[in-house]
Amino acid sequence: MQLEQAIRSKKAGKEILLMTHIVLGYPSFDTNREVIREMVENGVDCIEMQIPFSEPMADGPVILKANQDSIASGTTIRECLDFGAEMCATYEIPFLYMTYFNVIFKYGEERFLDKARDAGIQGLILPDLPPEEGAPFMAAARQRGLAPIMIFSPTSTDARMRSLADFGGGFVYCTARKGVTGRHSSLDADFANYLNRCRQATDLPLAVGFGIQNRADIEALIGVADMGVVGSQTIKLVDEQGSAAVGRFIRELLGGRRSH
Amino acid sequence: MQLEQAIRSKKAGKEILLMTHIVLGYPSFDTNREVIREMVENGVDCIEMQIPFSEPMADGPVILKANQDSIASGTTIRECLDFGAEMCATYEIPFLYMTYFNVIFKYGEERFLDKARDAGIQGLILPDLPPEEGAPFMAAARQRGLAPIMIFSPTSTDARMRSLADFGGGFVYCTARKGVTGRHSSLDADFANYLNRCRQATDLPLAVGFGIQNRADIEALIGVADMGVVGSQTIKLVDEQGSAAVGRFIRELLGGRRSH
Amino acid sequence: MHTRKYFGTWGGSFIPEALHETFQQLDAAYQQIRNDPAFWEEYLHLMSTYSCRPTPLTYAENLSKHFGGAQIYIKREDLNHTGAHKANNVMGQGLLVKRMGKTRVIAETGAGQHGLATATMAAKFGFDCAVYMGEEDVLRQRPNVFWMEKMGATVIPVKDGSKTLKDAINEAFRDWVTNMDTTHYVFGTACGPAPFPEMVSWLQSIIGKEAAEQILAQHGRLPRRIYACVGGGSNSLGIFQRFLDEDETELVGVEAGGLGLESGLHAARLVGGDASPGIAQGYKTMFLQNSDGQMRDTHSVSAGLDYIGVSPILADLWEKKAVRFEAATDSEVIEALDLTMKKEGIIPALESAHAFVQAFKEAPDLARDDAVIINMSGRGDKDIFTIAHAYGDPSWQQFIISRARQYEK
Amino acid sequence: MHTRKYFGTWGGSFIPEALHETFQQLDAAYQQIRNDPAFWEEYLHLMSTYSCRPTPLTYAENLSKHFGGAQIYIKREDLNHTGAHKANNVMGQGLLVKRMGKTRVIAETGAGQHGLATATMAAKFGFDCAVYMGEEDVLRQRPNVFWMEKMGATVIPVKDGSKTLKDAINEAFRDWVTNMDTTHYVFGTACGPAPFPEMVSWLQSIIGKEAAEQILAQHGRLPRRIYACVGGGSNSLGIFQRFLDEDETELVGVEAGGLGLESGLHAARLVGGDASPGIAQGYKTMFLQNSDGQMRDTHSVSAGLDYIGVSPILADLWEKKAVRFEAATDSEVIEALDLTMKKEGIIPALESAHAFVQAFKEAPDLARDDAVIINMSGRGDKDIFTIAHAYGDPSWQQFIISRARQYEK
Ligand SMILES: Cc1ncc(COP(=O)(O)O)c(C=O)c1O
Ligand SMILES: Cc1ncc(COP(=O)(O)O)c(C=O)c1O
Repeated sequence: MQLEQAIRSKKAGKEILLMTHIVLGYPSFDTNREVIREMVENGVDCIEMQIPFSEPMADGPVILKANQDSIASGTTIRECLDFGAEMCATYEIPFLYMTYFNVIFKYGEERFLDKARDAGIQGLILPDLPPEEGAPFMAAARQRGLAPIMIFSPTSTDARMRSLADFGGGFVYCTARKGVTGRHSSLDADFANYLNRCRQATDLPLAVGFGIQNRADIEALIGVADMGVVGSQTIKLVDEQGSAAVGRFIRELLGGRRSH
Repeated sequence: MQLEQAIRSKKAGKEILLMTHIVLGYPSFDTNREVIREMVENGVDCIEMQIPFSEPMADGPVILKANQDSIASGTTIRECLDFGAEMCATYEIPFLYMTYFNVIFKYGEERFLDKARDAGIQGLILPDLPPEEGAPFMAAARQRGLAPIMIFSPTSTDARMRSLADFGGGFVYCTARKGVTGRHSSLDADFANYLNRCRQATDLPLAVGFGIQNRADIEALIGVADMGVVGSQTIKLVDEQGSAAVGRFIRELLGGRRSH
Repeated sequence: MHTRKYFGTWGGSFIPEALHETFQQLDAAYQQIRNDPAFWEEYLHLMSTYSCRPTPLTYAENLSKHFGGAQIYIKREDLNHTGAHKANNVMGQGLLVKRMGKTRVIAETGAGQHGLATATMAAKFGFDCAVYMGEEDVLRQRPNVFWMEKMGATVIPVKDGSKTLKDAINEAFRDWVTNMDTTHYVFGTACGPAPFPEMVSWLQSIIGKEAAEQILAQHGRLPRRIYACVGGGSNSLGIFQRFLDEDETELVGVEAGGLGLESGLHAARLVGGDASPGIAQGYKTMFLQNSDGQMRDTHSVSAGLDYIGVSPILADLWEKKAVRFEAATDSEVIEALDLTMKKEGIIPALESAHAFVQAFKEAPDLARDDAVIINMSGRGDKDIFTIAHAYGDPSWQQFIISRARQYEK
Repeated sequence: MHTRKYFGTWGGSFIPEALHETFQQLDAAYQQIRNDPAFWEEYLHLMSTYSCRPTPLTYAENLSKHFGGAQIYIKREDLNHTGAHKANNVMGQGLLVKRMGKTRVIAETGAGQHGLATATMAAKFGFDCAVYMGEEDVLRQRPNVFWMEKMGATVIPVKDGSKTLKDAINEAFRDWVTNMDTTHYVFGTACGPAPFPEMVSWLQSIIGKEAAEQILAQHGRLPRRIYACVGGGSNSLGIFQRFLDEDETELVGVEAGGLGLESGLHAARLVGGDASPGIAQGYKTMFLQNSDGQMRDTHSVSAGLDYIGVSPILADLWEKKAVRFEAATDSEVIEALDLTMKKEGIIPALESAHAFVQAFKEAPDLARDDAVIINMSGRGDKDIFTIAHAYGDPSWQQFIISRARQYEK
């Protein structure tokens, strides 16, 4: 699998990888462009681009608002797909789409997958598509070399994790806690135990997201996960200080490490 | 019976008698005094003085308001009884009390009757005391020479009229129509028929009230009734033009006839 | 059977002569329905298809535990169509009016509950309808006025006297005395001239009949006590009558204590010493009146208990000590309401909450295997304007203000 | 039996992984109660002692005569405790929560009816309770918010998206995904991820079971047609299910036509061509969405029908033509409401009035010996602010303004 290989080879030389998140069209595609440039130039390893949806049930207030503002300002799926293709053509790191299943369902599942593959997208994160509902779609994605990223939650049983892993590819997205995106997570003993369970359940690389906000959080992941995921925190930063502030934030998260 | 004799002997020389009505303490006892003087001097044959009650269920808007204003300005039953005594002592014509039964009940039935008799009052009009409820009280009144005035209504059957007459004294108060005081009555064929029924039912003199407002109404009563009763109309007149206007109004009602 | 006119020394029929025949006919019609088992069948059918009879008897498990004494049951008259026990009386009189062949009904109303029930009945039976309501009450109870009008009734604001319930009653009598040929006066409670006290109580007796069966089925024996609020007396008599001869059941009527019996600002006629025997509005009972026999202003947070008189039947039962009377103050009422909402998810009308107050006071001292029944005469959501106001709820105030802004433009 | 996840191609369970186990447990608990006859017994006991079940079936004699066709019967869900059919679902889920041993419930609410019912249930069962409600709706439906708070519930205004029902649902899911250990999400209608559509419909099926018995007793045979309004679909499925296999009975669901289907300002998902298949809020159905799959704003005079999706069970029945769907416009609704109040003394909720509209359109063309049933899902007096506003009633406006003056001081 393309994405899994990319992650593994990136990880080879590093303590931990970093995935960041943006909401497409928020506050504008121009800002998205600048933010992604800052991210890539400052060493981000992978980026998930969220195609906005009006009902993002798994997202917390920051990403929720970004989704809604983006839609309100007129963002279309076509623009998102075009933008995705542009980014894949511009940068070498893996790009993923994150969205809710209705966006794809309405666009046409096959049509969407073809477009994403042609653009060079490497994976899909769909928080409201469990394999019980999405198995055929996931298979169709894999056929095209698109990794369907599975999500583990602290509430997932061991058996459930193993079964999920069978459907997944690329890496597994482990949510650091229950709940939605945005709130800070405490990466305590329970968390360690949980990540241990994740590790037992799959050989895929493990990414950890939900409430990862600063270098200390990232450090806590070193040795137990392959990749940290920062979402809401970058959006807040850009809201407050503009895209120029992103570079320094990324450098901080990576503990000073510069781009390769 | 004192009152009946008085009525009969007054009626002897006249086409029709006139009874008027005032609400005690409204707008003040001083005005009551002036109004009564005007009435007596201009030929009124009989006056009913209403002791105000907070719930005058058989009275229309004009008298209702007079009752309530009188009470609001502090009128007491004691003042009413004193004033009644004063009038009886001042003028020769018969004075009656009109009120609702609770006023008497609360004051004490015997005590009230004694006071009224001592004052020289000749009759009582109590619209909410039918003989079914008031027979003993009526007997006690009669014993003291106070005439319990019975009320006939167009809805009273012949039998009912005859039975009522047995309890009554002085005269019978025939309401010109259904309803409450104040609204003008049309003294038509139905009315003639009704008064005829009243006449058949009793030998007592017949007074007709409720909505008698002008000389034409009084004229319509000549030959069929012994006495006309004017109530709300005088109150309205005093409200609008003061007590001085009463004399001329009474003269008009009596067709120019002067006091004897 | 014959109508009882007097109950002990209370009651009677102190009516203007113009209504004499009307009352004769009414009494005859009443005796006919009372002696005709088919009437009660028809009444039951109507109440079980148009309203929700039998109304449930709800076991208040949480309140019972909270007080740790008697098991508390609530008779749910709030679930009647239009939201109160008033429907029982009104629908029954509706059937009577149909039998009498009249085409128009009139009613007095204070809170608006009885007016709303009458307007509803008139719509259902196709009668014309006029409702007399004190001007003050029209202003305070606009939602009920709105619905009455929408049912096709004419609501007539009464501008005389204290502009409240008693004045509306006088005004309804004035209408009746004019229009008796076509019109029946649907008296709203167990007061007024005979046969109203007995007739209204009889129609309401359906409450107690059901409650007796229900408590036997649910609790296994009769209740130790029954609590009901007392305005005119119809809901309390409705539930009490069935239990009058039951030695094990004590009956407790709860009057409006307003700001406290000592304050003079209340509507308690049978507790406290402020009332005295009198005759008004066609009947003899204990009235809140001054020494001259003029009726006093009364006060209660609940419009439905805010009345000068009380059923002559209750005055008699009071005198005979067959019913015990208590009073609940406005603030006790709000407290009991609060607890009942939080513990049971039930919103009693402010009137009904008076009965809850007394039950809560006494429940702790009764045994665990005793049952008490509270008659919940109506639902409280009709009282939102009063209750939200009483709580001083700032969001409610903001809501009203912003609504008003919309209308002031 | 096992829970049906899909109904034709509709339904499913599109939920975040964090809720996977929660739904497994819920489904197991649901299957347990569904297969345990004692549960239904307990449910019936609760509904007949705490609410007013069976609710009456009222023969609307005047309306029937007025239209001169079918005999019109009204199923009176308005007489439930809290005033709507919502109680059936909520009390049933309350019993389920008790069995699951959870201690907290959450709910979404639009009009406030389901929130009020849930707050009531939580008070009764002693659960903590949070109700999510769009900020717009909090402002519009202040009376319901007030009562929920008084029952002890926390009402949380949702400030995202269109600030209405669908956003409240999202927010409730966000709460659940965090607090699933202690918390059950009491979904308010027959939508959402499995097992909700089936479970809610099953709990509501009590309506149709009663209605079938009642119409046979009163009319002698099954109805020709049954009309129910369709928001999420719970009241319609509640009455329809029992009749799905009855050839003589046609089932008619009525959606919110708003300002007219052509106007685009409506909430019709199964009539008109504005909706398309989609997946949101955890399930697949016909949604009002744009070509990118973004949900559209909807419009209806009745908050309870103003929703983007519809029960997957109804989508299936629509596709199979087992239920016919129609739409009623806001102005038709007000007209039907008016007529029903005047003719029968009954005040349907604005939601329910949609069903009345369609029945009134069709009744004249049916035979005199046909019966139709209208499911009156709730009572309209909760809607006074909306209805009085819709009528432009000047006295109401004056009332609100004078109340506001009192508060502005
Ligand atoms: C809900 C409710 N309860 C009680 C009463 C008091 O009346 P009664 O004593 O006749 O039951 C009223 C009167 O309006 C009422 O609306
Ligand atoms: C009275 C009433 N009827 C109908 C509905 C619509 O919901 P459903 O289609 O689930 O019955 C609602 C929803 O709030 C409601 O309150």
